[in-house]
Amino acid sequence: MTTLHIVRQSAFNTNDYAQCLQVLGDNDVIVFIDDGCYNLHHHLTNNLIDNLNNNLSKSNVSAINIKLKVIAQHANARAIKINEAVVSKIEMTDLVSLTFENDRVITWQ
Amino acid sequence: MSDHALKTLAILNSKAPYSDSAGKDSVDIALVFGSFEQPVSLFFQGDGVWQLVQGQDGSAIAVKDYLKTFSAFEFYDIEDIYVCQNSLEQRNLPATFHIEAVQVLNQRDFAERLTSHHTIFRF
Amino acid sequence: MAIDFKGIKIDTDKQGYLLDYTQWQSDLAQIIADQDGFTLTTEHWEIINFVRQFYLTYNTSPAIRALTKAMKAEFGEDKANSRYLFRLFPDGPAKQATKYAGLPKPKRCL
Amino acid sequence: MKKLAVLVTTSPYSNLSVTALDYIETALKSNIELVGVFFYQDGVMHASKNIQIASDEFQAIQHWQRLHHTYNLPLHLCITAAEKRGISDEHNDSIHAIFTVSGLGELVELTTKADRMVQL
Repeated sequence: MTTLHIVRQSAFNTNDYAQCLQVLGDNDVIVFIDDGCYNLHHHLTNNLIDNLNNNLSKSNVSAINIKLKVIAQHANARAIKINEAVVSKIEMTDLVSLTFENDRVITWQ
Repeated sequence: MSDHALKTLAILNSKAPYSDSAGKDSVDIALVFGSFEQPVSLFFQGDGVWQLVQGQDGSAIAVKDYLKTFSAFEFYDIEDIYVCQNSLEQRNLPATFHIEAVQVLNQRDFAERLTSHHTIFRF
Repeated sequence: MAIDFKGIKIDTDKQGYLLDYTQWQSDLAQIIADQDGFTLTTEHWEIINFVRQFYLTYNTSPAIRALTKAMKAEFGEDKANSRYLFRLFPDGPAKQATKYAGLPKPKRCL
Repeated sequence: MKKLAVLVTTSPYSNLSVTALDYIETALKSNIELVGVFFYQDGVMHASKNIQIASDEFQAIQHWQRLHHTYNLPLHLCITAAEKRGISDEHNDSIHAIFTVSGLGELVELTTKADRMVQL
């Protein structure tokens, strides 16, 4: 059972993303859309990626194997560079598919 | 009847009670789902935990005190109410609330309980 | 719209609901009901008082199911059911009992 | 066929509604059944006839109309949230005809009908 987390706000502005990170479960998917794209520059994302790479449960992330995705169009429009080694680019059709591939959706907005 | 199989709803409350109507809008949804005999659980995280603090009085600032409505949840069969322990600690708040039956959950349990629901709204 | 009550003007909306629930007194209930050509009996009064007390306690008027659930302890199964309530208040207990109890008009979306 | 419902809580003058529309249209084109869209909080502003957005900016209403007519997409409005914001179906009807005046009971209905209910 997995959850799709749609993150719509910049963590530089609100706590939504930080709260999202608190409820992650194994194999959950995070998709950055709208201003959520700015989180690719946020230390919370760097921490998350470090933890996932090291498979550690330090900091506030205990889940493993989280998939990070971003709507390419939304990131491109904001001149956000995507490091495809850690974050995959998707299209809106993928977001629709992910809605049904996961068991539930939480929108963080 | 698979169309109308019971789908559990979780409402995740993330805002403090008085500056906007999010908390009230959320309660309205909870009461309607309760009236339609749909299972609904309430979660409080981040600034949402302020909605549970004892001794508040919205009328002092001319806000309709919808927090009083929380005491009526039992009549709407809303019995599963959870608050995030981390969020309480960050705000230096005790685990005492203006309604009974609030369960304080640590991060992992809060996450697991929240994501055991079919539909999740966040206000 | 307004009701003239003992020389005091009590504002209502166009359907006759009081605009300020704190202006209500028990003598007003029948006057509001008169506008609907409705006579209040002891049975009506039980519900009107109960609904008003519910509102004063919880800051919301109860939906029908919550009302019957809340009534169970005080009135027992015979009265705490929607059939009984609709027989007393044919326009719907939520709409009608709240009106005579001086409470705000229930939200349209509920 | 997979069933989707969407709860829109963001206003037409927020650029976020572009995303909501894009998501919904993409789902419709992916042969997913949209059981309905429910407008709540500032989302109800989408239904207002009195909103005028400069012609060189995104016209959310035109897209809702297109989706409604092309796909028969049900658009439900929480009337209490609407009236609170000056939008009413009574005297001086200010609600676009594509919207159905509804209550929160409809949100319960959509939630129970859909495989996924997504807030956008």
